Amino acid sequence: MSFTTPEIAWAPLTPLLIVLGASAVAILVESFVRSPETRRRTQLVLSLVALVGAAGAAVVQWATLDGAGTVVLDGMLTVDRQSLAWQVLILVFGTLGTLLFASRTRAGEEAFTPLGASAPGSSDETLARRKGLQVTEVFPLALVAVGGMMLFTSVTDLIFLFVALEVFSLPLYVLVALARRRRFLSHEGALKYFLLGAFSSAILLFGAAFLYGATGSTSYAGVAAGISSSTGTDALILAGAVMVVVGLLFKIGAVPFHSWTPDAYQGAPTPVTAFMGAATKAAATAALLRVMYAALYGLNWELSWLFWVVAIASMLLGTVVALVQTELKRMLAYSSIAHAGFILVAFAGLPDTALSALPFYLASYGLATMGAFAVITQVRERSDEGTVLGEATRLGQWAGLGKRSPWLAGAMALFLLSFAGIPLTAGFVGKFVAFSAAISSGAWPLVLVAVIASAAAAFFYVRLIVLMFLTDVPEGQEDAIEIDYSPLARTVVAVTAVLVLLLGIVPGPVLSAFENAGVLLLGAGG
Amino acid sequence: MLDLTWLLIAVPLASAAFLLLAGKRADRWGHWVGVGASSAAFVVGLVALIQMLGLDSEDRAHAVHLFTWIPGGELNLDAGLLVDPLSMTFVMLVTFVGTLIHVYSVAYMEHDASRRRFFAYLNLFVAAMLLLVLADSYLLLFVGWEGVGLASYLLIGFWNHKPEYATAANKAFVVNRIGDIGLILAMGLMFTYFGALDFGSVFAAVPQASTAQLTAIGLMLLVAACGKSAQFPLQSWLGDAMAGPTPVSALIHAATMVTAGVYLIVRSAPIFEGAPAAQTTVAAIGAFTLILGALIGMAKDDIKKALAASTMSQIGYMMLAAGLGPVGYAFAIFHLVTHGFFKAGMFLGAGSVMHGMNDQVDMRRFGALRTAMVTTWVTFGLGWLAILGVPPFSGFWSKDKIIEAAFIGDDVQPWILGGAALIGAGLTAFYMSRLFFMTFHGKARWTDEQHPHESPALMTVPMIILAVGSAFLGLILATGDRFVTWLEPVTGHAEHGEPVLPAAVIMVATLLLVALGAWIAWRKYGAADVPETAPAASLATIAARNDMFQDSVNRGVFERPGTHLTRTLVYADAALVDGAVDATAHAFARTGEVTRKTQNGQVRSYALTMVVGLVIVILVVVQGGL
Amino acid sequence: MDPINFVILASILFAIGAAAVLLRRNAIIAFMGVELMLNAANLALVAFSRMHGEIDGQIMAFFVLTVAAAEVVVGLGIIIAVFRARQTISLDEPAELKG
Amino acid sequence: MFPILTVMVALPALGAVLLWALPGGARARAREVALAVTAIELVLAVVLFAQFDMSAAGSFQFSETYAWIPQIGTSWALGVNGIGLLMIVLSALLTPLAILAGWWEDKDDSRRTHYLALILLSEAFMIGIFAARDVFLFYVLFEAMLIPLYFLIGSFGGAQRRYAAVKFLLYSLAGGLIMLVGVVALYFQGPGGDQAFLTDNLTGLDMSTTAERLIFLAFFLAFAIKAPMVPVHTWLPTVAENARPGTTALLVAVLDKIGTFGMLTLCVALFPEAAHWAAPVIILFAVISVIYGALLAIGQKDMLRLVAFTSVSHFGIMVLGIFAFTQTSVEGAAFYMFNHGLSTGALFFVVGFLIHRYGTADVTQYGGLQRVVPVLAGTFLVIGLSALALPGLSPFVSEIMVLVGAFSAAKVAVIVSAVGVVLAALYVLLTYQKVFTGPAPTGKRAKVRELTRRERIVLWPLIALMLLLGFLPGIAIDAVREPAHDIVATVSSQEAGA
Repeated sequence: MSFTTPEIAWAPLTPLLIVLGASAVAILVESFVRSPETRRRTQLVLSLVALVGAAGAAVVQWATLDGAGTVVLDGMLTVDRQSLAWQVLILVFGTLGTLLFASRTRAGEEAFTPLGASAPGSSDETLARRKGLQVTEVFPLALVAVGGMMLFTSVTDLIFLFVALEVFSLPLYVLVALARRRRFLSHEGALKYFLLGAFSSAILLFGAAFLYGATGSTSYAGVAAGISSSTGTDALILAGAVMVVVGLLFKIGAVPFHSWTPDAYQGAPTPVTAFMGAATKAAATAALLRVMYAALYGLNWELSWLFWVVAIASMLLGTVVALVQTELKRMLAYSSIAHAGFILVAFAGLPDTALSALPFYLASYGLATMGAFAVITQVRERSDEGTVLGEATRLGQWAGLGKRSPWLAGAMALFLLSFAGIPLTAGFVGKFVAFSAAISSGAWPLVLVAVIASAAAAFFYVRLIVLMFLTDVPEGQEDAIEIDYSPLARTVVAVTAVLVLLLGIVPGPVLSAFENAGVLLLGAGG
Repeated sequence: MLDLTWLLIAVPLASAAFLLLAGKRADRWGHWVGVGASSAAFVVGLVALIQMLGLDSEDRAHAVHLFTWIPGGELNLDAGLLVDPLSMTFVMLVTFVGTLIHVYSVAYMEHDASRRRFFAYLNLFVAAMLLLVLADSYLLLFVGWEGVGLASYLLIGFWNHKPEYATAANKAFVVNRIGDIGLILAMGLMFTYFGALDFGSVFAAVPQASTAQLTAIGLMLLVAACGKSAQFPLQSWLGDAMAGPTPVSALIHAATMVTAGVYLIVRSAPIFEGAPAAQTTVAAIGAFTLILGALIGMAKDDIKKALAASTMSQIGYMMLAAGLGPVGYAFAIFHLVTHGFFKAGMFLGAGSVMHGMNDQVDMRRFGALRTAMVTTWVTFGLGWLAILGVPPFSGFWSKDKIIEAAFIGDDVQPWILGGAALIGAGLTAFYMSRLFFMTFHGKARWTDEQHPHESPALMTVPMIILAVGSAFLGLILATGDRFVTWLEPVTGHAEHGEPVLPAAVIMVATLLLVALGAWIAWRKYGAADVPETAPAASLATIAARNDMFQDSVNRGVFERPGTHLTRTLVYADAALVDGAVDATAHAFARTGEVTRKTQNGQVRSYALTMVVGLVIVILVVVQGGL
Repeated sequence: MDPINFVILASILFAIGAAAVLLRRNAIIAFMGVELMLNAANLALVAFSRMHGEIDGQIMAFFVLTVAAAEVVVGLGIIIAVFRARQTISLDEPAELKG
Repeated sequence: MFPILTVMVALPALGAVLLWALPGGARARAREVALAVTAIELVLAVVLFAQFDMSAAGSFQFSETYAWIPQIGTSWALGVNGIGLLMIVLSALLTPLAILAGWWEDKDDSRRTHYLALILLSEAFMIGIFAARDVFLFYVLFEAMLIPLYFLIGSFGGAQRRYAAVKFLLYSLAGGLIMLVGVVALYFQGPGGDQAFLTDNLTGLDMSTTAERLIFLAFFLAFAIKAPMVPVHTWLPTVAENARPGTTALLVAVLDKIGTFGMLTLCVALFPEAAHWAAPVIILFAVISVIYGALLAIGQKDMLRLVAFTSVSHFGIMVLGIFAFTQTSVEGAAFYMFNHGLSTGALFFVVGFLIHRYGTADVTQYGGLQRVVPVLAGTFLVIGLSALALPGLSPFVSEIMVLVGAFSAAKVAVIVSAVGVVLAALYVLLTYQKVFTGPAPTGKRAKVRELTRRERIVLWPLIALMLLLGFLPGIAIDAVREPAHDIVATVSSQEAGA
């Protein structure tokens, strides 16, 4: 048995390597830099440099891409414009998320507990805070998650898919548990997220095993070949395909695999919610796209009803339950479930156009999500004694925000309008291209359901706008809310707001970029 | 001057606009501007008339092009005037009687703070009425038609601080609008069948049209005419319209506007010629209304309402005549003109009485006024003789001809129409005599505060002029069939059929009936004492006093169901239509409330959801795939 | 022995693991159910590897083992944190996030 | 060529930005600024009208086309035919009047500035919509306009204004989003490419019957909601009742015309077969709207709701005219769109003035005002008479054109609609009676202010214009004749083909 050194094309992996390498460095930093303040600054700078550098590298890759793309690591990874587009997107979300992680500036006002392992209110924690300990492991964790997600968008092998999934999920589970305030909720969210996440990973893995068993290959190309060559339809293939898809639908947050979403969104520290909401959905969509187009395209007919049913269920459930929410983060979580439905609308029928429509949709959705949660980090409650507490996430607390802080409220309104898909925001163009994709494959009834859901969904987005702009601050509650002013978070709000507007008014360049990305190297169909 | 006939409309219109916009500073002299405008119109009309008389009869129709009105692709319509003997007749009637009434009003409205506005409305009316009769197309006619309706509305409601007067004004407008539907639909039919709305094109296209088409148009025109001319079943507004100041009643609701329906029918003669059924309906409506009006007139104690009922009845005569075809057109218009004089005169007389009696209108509180107001008595008396049809006064010449014409025809029709006209003459004699005797003869039944006195010259002079007209106009115009010949270019030459009874018999019978009616009235109301309050009466009298329960019928058939319908709809709109919207919203919310229960916080049930979902999906996919 | 039996066994194990997650209130046991599911997948991979007569599946099993180990670390960490805060590891207890 | 339409869209938008940018102190002058901007806009509109070549009113003039998002086939394409021209003139005319009408509405400078900026923004959107020659652009503006309107309704007005705003928004969005499905579907029927959404490229498409009908319905529903037709009208009374009269005036007089405008220029022009197919049912609903709206108007106590319902009735007439597809009825409908703007705009303004005096829209609280404020009474009456289409005023010409013109195509519909003529008299005159007739008010209510000069400047030009167009309607009909002809020709070619 001879051993051949695998040929690895390193260059296309540069962005990925930068991020993963930086995460390794960050762990070292975590171990060896003693001063909390220095450590925090170092971590932040390192993360930003890595993420921005990786994004730059990805753009360079894009520009210098040889033909349609490169297959790396013996078919495990494929770097083409599609994956680069997603990687850039995830890097953008990562960068913005990192800024949010670092945003709390007032001493002791960070979102994360300094000592994740300690019990809330315990003497350990009090001590840690008195010592000025600051949590800095969130930065390496985030870097690992970003790396995992980037990997996730590019993998073309089922086992690697599982590995990438775990690589980005595990840090997220930890991040969710790290909220400084409302630790119980944070723990609870993390526990649920973790348990269900692991559960769904197992399902995905088992499905992968079935596909391997039925086709004798774990690479997408091999699976696709196996599917097309199998005479009749193999139950093993079908069961395996469904399980893989279900594992990914879990990450997208589609009904009935959505249950973790509201709890994790609400429990997690808001910066984590922002990052997770935007990036996970994008990564999972990218992975689902590639699995469907590169591996399971032959099962299009068999699986399309699944997308129809799940899409409709997600849109309706997400919308109607969001209607009755009074907790802001939870409302946005249900809104994200509805958006998962919209994503699947574009999927149904697997039209070519979905390959360029979905990156745009996720870009618009992700930016608005980042922005909205960034705004939430800035609105804090205040106790009767005047101490600033956690974020004010009860809807009623936002009454009159337009008067307290017109710009912040205006930005929030913009994000909400984008969610609702009102023209001149990115969300509208996103909906337009997604619906176009669906209609091009004949799924117009699905689109009809989608627009009805959108119209109903507008109600709860608008309700918040009503509260912010058309309702006065309740009598005697003038001091109950503190508007935080964190330059980093404000930067995130400003950048996302501008991008949401730009993508809504002049989406041309981005659209055409994604149009270029709409071709898969090694696509099984289309 | 014929080309300047647009001045007839423009001058009063400008005056109306001026008076409305001038404001308080014109209060002192504004009414003279109104009188001046009306007189100016009369002068223009008179000059035009003289000029027209100088022309050969076939050249007397003169078209005046004003401007391009509607330049639609298919509906192309110019605003233009048609000056011919028919319209000229109306011009003279309207401007002459109108001017007299303007003058009368100067005194009558002297103490009203809003006299300027009153004259503005009167001018507006004159302009609109002249537009109505001069228009050369149905659409332009409609402008005048609605214009007079508006003026009528404004003037009936002139004292609208009394709520019932405001209601009367509304009623007049709304009932007229019901008639307007007829005119609108008639225009729709004409445009559909003929592609035009101007008289020239429509009449030119008539020969090619089917009888059914013409009948439809004719009936729709009749609906319009019924509304404006207070013919059955749209007569209910006229009595209430007496809420307006008396000069208004004289001008609009006796002499001119209410006769516009007759004008419309006569003007549309070519259409009716092709639609015998429509024509018969016109006549039947006329006959019915003339009896109905007479019966109502017999029971009324309010002098103005009795006169209004009489107007209705007299217009019934005109309608009847107009429905007889070419035979009757000229007589219809003839009677219209004479009626314009004597009825206006009587209304002015009534106004004079009210003026002297502190606005009392109940005839049971009058009596023996002949001594207190001699001029009024004499002038009113001449009008009375005229309407009775006593030779040689005006009414005799016109009404007798109509009765005679009504007896022309085949089958039972002449007997019914003629009989109605004949009986109507008797009834007219009774109720008009009753009115006359109750007011001017018998014992004085005045209350203590009333000191009847004659009206000032500004009021009596117009009354005298109209009385002279009432006395002699018929004779003048009837001599040598002058009026019939004058109208012949418009109405066409009519071959006189023979009445089913000899003309002499008809005339004698008429006169006998008239004498009988007057005699009964004298016995009951002249010679005998008239109770000061209305005595209990038979059912028939009660019905007549209540306008044959027309208001009750309207209320029962339209108003109440309408109110209920409106209320129901308002409720339904809120509860059902809007309710459905709210219900949808609530349904969404309730679904949300129910659905959120599935998110129960228990991680194991979440996992169960996933597993169940997964199993179902696998089963379906695998089953479907195999 | 026919490798397909191993696949059937793997499926049974997978189902048992899933049942453990669904039925057991103890977080650690539920978590062990998940691990059992992963190992069921491993068994399937190895069995299929054997069926196809190549070693890809077996290599993958190693990957899975590694990942599972990492998962255990994270999972236990979270469970311990919950325990410290609440003094219980019942899955039914933390149920404040709902609706 | 000077891009006058783009300038006309941009000017009010920039005006709005300018207002928002005004520092606190300068906000006291916000009204003057807004008025100046809209006055310039009006001048531009007059220039537009003067420069418009009436002999070619059927074709788009002042056309501008710039690439916007070529990736999805849409361009910034503006241009007006006769109908669009009239609508733009109407928008430019009513906006400054609305500003004048609400001159004293706000005590607070900052609030007022917001209000005016939103008004200006709405104007920009309206003009953009009426000038859009690209379906996507039309749609984007159509939907985006909801936002300033939403704030106009929700921030400024009566007690239930928030409810009204949300209702308005959800109604409009529901229609708009279904239209979006139609827009997307239309794209796939069209030629595609960089200018896929240009109306020129979408006219006369060879679509399958089913596709055409479905897309038509998607478009129509949105427009039916906008031009409130029964049974999707209930947002309008709520909004009218709660929004400011000035806002409602703009909303009903101009913005709702987008509904009928869209029916004319998109529904019928792009989907003639489907329009022809749907016409009987649409006419049925139009007639129901005419009668239903009028009956409900009669039953209202709140004058603003009343006027709203009269509009439902009037929109029914317009829709009847459009879908009767005769030259005269379509001309009449298009002309009516303009006239109804003048008439209803004036009606809302004058009702607003009454409310300003009495503090209530409840008609039963009024009475006998004619004795106190005769000029106001007279002005109200004339405006009311325009609403019942009295001859001499321009709404009459258009209404009669619709009724007479539609008769050949839809006899029963016209006959039933004619009943609306009577009902119109009832709702107008009963209102006049309740407010102005009867015994003169006493006490505090006797001291009602007569129509002020500013109020006359708002109302009288509208009356003058209605009178002018009542006698010389050709000024406007010239603009709509050719477009109407094209529309009728397109549809009747379908009829011939069918």
